[in-house]
Amino acid sequence: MMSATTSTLDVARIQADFPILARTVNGKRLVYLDSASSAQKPEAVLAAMDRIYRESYANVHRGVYTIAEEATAAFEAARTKVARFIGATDSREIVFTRNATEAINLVAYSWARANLREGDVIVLSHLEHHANVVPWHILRQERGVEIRWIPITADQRLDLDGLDDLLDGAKLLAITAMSNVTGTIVDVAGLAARARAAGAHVLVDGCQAVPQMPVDVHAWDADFVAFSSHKLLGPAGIGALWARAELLEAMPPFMGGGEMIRDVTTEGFLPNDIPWKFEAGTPAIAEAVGMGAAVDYLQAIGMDTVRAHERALTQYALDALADRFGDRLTVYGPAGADDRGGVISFLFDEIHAHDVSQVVDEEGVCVRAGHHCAKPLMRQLGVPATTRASFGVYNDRADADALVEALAKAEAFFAI
Amino acid sequence: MMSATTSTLDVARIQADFPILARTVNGKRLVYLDSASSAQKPEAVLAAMDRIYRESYANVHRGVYTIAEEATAAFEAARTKVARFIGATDSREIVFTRNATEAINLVAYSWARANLREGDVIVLSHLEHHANVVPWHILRQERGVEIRWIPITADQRLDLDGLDDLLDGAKLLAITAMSNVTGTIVDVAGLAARARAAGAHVLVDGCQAVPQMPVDVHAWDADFVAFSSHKLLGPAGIGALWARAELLEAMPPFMGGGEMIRDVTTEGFLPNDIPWKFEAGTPAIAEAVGMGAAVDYLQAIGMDTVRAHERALTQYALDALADRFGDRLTVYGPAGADDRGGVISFLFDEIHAHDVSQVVDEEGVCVRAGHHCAKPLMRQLGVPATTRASFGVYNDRADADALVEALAKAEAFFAI
Amino acid sequence: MSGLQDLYREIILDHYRAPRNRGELPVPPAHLVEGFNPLCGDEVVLYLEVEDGVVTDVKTAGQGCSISQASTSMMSAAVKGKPVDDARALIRAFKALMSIHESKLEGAEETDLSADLEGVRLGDLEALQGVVKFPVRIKCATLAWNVLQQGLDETAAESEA
Amino acid sequence: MSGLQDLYREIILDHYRAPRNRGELPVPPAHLVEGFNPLCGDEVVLYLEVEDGVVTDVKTAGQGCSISQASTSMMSAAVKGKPVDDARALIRAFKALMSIHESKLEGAEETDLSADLEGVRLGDLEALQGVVKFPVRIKCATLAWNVLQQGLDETAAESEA
Ligand SMILES: Cc1ncc(COP(=O)(O)O)c(C=O)c1O
Ligand SMILES: Cc1ncc(COP(=O)(O)O)c(C=O)c1O
Repeated sequence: MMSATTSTLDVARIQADFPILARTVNGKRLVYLDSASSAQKPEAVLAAMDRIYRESYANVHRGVYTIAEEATAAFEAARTKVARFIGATDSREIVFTRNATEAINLVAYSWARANLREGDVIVLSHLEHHANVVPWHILRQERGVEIRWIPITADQRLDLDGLDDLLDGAKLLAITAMSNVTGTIVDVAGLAARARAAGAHVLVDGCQAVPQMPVDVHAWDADFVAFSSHKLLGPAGIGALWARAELLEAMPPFMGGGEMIRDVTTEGFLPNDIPWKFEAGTPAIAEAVGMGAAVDYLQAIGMDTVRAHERALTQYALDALADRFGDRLTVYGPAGADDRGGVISFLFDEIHAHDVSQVVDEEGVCVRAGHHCAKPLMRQLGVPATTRASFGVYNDRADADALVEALAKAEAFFAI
Repeated sequence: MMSATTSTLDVARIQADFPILARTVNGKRLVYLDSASSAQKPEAVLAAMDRIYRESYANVHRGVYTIAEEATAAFEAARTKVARFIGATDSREIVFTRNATEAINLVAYSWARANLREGDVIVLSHLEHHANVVPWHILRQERGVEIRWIPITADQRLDLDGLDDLLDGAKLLAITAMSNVTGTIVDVAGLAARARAAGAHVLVDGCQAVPQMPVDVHAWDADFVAFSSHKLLGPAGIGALWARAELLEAMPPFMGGGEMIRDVTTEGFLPNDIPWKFEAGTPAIAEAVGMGAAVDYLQAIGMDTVRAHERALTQYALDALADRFGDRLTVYGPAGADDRGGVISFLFDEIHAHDVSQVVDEEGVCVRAGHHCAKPLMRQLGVPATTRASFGVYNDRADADALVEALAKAEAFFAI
Repeated sequence: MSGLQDLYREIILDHYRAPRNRGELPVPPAHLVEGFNPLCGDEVVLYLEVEDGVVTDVKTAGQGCSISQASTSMMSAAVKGKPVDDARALIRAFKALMSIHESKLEGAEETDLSADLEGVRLGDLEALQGVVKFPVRIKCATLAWNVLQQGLDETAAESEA
Repeated sequence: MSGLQDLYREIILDHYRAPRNRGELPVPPAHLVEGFNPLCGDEVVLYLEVEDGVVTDVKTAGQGCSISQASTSMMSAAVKGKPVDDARALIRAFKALMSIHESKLEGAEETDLSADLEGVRLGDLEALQGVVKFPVRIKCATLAWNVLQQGLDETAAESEA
C-alpha cells in the first residue's frame, strides 16, 4: 500500500487486495464500475471480520468475560477509527447505524421532531438522494414542515443565486457533499457558513464524499454527517451518524431497547450516555470492526491520494467517452473532473440506460442503470434513468477503456 | 449433522463446526455459556458470508449486471429460508431489520402510531426484555397510551389469574415467548387466543424461542414476531420482523430512503411494495445470507432435536447445581426443564453476580452477569443482577460440569 | 452474445422501435392508469376503454427500457378488442410464464402455475420468455401487465359503483 | 488466579465485606444523589453534606459488585471531612488512574492525565489500580466517583442559587 505522501496509486497492487476482482463474468474479467452504489472489500476487511467470529465473538458491553471484553474493545476501537477518519475529535460523536439512510432518519425522528414545528423550513437540493428526501417528506406529512429546494444549473451544479432567500428562516439545511448521479462536488463549508448565518443547522449527506476525498467535519462546520460503510470498502449493514456531542446529548432517544438505557422500570426509563443512547439492541459487531479496518486501509493509502486518483481517472474516462461517442452520448454533471467525484452518468440518445447496462454486463462491465435513488434529480434531467459508471481505488484506465469498448458494442447492438 | 428424526445431538461433531470453540482462555478451553446473549457461528455461516464478498458482492435490487443479480437472488433466497423456518407461508411477510429491537420499534413507530391513541392499552409482562419495554415507554411519553403488566408467580411464570381484566379493552399484547433471564416458556398460543378474544393484536418477542424450539407463527396465531439472527447462529447486524401481510400493507413506512419507495418527487413519495417498504437504504446483504445459512444449519439438525437437547442439558445442569450448592445458590425460574429453555439464572447468597462471572472467566467459562436487559424483572426478583448460564447446540454435559467446578472456585475465592 | 439474443429477440426490438397503440384517449370515458418500476424508473401509462365487458380501445404512453416498452406494446396489441375475461386470462398466463423465476427472486412461495398457462395462446408474447434468464428484468416485462390488471380492476369497480 | 489477585486485593475485599459510612442522612440538609451502571445494574446512593466548602458528612447506600461497593466505601472514607476542592482533586486523580484504559475501551481521545495525578495522595485507593487490567470493570470502580462529582456539582449549584 502507498504512503500518504505518494500521489499516484499503484492500482495493480491495490487490485490484488480485492479477492472478487479475480472472478470472471461471461468469461470476461470483472470490470466493477459501480462503487458509488457499493464498493468491493479488500482482504484486510474480510480478514478483520472473520477474525472476530473465529476468535473473539461475543455480544458487546454486556459480559465481563475475556472474549466479551475483546469484542467490546474491538467494537469501540472501530468507533475511534471512524471518528478520526472524518476529523472528529470525540468518538462519542459517532453513532453506529445500519447505513447512511438510518443516520438521516435518526436525525429526522429525534432531532427534527424535537426541534421543528409546523411551518418550519428545511432546505434540500435537487441533487439529493432519496435517503435525504424521503425522511423529510415523512416529517412534512406528520408535522407540516415546509421543504424548499435549491435548484441546479444546466451542468447540475447547485444554483446558489437565490440561496439566501431559500435559507431565510430555515431551521435545517440538509445537503449532499457529492452527488451520486453527476458526481457534482458541493462546497459544503461555503453553504454551511451561509446556513449558519441564517440560523439553520446543517446536515451533510457524506455517502459519496467520505469514501472519495479527505473529509473534516469541523472544516465543513456541519452539525450532522451521515455516511455508510459499504461505500467505504467496508461491509454493508453498518453506517454512521456523526453529530456534535451537545446536540446528541440534547436529542431524545430514537429506538428503545437494550444498551440505550441507564435504567428501566415499569414506569419509565432513563437513557444511557451518548453515543449508546442511540444504539438500541445488539449492534453489527463484526461489521463495525470491518468498517474500522476499511478506514485503516483507506488511511494507509491516504485520502489525498484517493482523491487524486479519482480525479485523474474520471478525467480520463470523460475524455475517452467524448472522443469515442461525441454528441451521441450525453454526459451529465460539471464538465471537468476538478469539480466532480468518480461518478459519470450518461445516456445514449436512442438506447435506454437499462439496456445499455445489460449489454455491457455481457462484457463483464458492471455499471448501474436507473434513477440512482434520485428521482427528483432525474425529473430535472428530464429522463427516467441514466447509465452510471463509478470508480474506486481498484479501478484503472484499462477499466475505463473496457467501458468504452463495451458501450460501443451496446451501440452497435441496438443500432437500427 | 443429524437428520431431523434423530433426537439426540452428536455434540462433538457439532462443536467441530464452530471455529471459536478451538480457542483457549487463560490456558483453559473456551466454555461458552452465553448463547442467550449471542450465539457462536458455525463454519457454514462464515463461509456463506465470505463467499458473497469474494464472489458475488454488489448492492441488491439495483443493478442488472450479473453479480448484482446473484447478490439479489442470494439476499431474497435468505428471506424465503427465514420465512419457512418460522412457518410463514409468504416471504413478503419477513422484513429484515438490524435486530429484534428494531423489529419491535418498527411496530411501535409504524403500526402503533397509526393505530393507537391516548388511553389505549398495551399489555406487557414482567418477564420482558428492555427491547419489548422501552419502545412502549417512548410511545407512552408521546401518545399517552396505558401500559399494563402481567405479573409473575414466585417461580417466575406468568400469573394469568387477572389476565382477562388486563386484556379488557387492550389494543396490543406484546409478550416474550421465552424469558432470557429465567428461561420461562410462555404459552403464546393460549395467550394469543385470549388476546384476540379481547380484540387485541399480538406481538411476540421470539428472540429466545426461535433459536431454541420449533416455532410456527401461525400456530401461535400472532400478528408480529420479532427475532434476531445473532442468537440463531447467524451474524449480528440483522434480524427480522414477521408480520401478517395485510398488516404490513396497511402500515405506514417507518424510515424513508432508497429501496422503500416506488416514486419520489419534490412534493411527496409513494411507498414500495412489502416487505421493501420497510427496508430503507442498503441492507445487511452478507448478513442476510449468513442468517439464511444459519437457519439451514439449524433445520438440518431439526428444531425438535435442538429443543430436546436444550431440555436435557438444562435439566442436567439444574440437577448438578442443586447437588453441589444446595441452598447456597438461588436458581430462578420454573423448577423443571420441561417449562424452560436453555437459560439458567442464579445467585450465590454472598457473592455478587459480577464477581462470580469474573472468577469463572479465569477458568475459561463465559457466563453473563447483570440485569440481562430486564430490569423490571430484576426488581421483581429483588436483586440488581444475576449470573446467567445459557446453552447452545454446541454445549454438552462437560460444559455444565465445567460451570459447576468454576462456580465452586468462585465460592471458595470469596469465602470469608 | 447468445444470452443477449435470447433476451432481445427480433420481435421485441421491433415492438420497442415501433410501439403499437401509442397515444392518448380522452379521460373519461377512458380510464387512466400508471405504473412505475421502482428499480429503474420505467413508467407505463395506460388509457383503457372498457364497454360491456370488452376492452374496446387501448393507448399507451410512458418511457422505459426496451423490455418494458416492448412488453407494453405487445400487451396493448394482445388485449385490444378482446373480452375482459380473455384479457384477464392473458394476464394470468403471462405472469405464469414469468413467475417461475420471479418467485425465486422475490422469495414468494412456488405454486403450480401451469394451469394458468393451459389453453391460452400467448403468440408473440412468448418471445418475452427469454427474460426469465435475467431475473432483474422480469419486472420490466411484467410492469405493463400489472398496470393492465389494475386498470381492469378499477374499471370493474367503477361500473359496479 | 494471579490476574484475579490483582483485581481483588485484600483491602478491596475488606471494604466490600465491611463497607464504611453505610447509612442515610436526613435530606435536606443532606443532598441525595444516585448512579447506575447500566451494564450490570450496580447502584450507588450517596448522601452528601457540604458546609462552607467542606464535605462534612457522607453516607452511602446501594448495592453492587465487590468493586463498585468497595470503591464506594473507599471513596466515602477518603472524602469525608475534606474540603470540596480536595475531593475534586481526588476525583480527577482517581479518574486519571483509571482513564488510560477506559479511554481505550470507549474510544475517547487520549489526553495527558498524569498532571491530574501529581501531588494527590491516593492511599488505599491505589489498590483499585488492578481494575485497569479488566476494562469492563473500570465502570464499576468509577461509578461512585461519578456520583460524587454529580453531588458536588449539584450542591455547588444550589448554594449559588
Ligand atoms: C427476549 C429478548 N428480547 C429481545 C432481545 C434483543 O435482541 P437484540 O439485541 O438482538 O435486538 C433479546 C436479546 O438480547 C432477548 O433475549
Ligand atoms: C449520496 C447518497 N446518499 C445516501 C445514500 C444511501 O446510502 P445507504 O443505502 O447506504 O443508506 C447513497 C447511496 O445509495 C448515496 O449515494
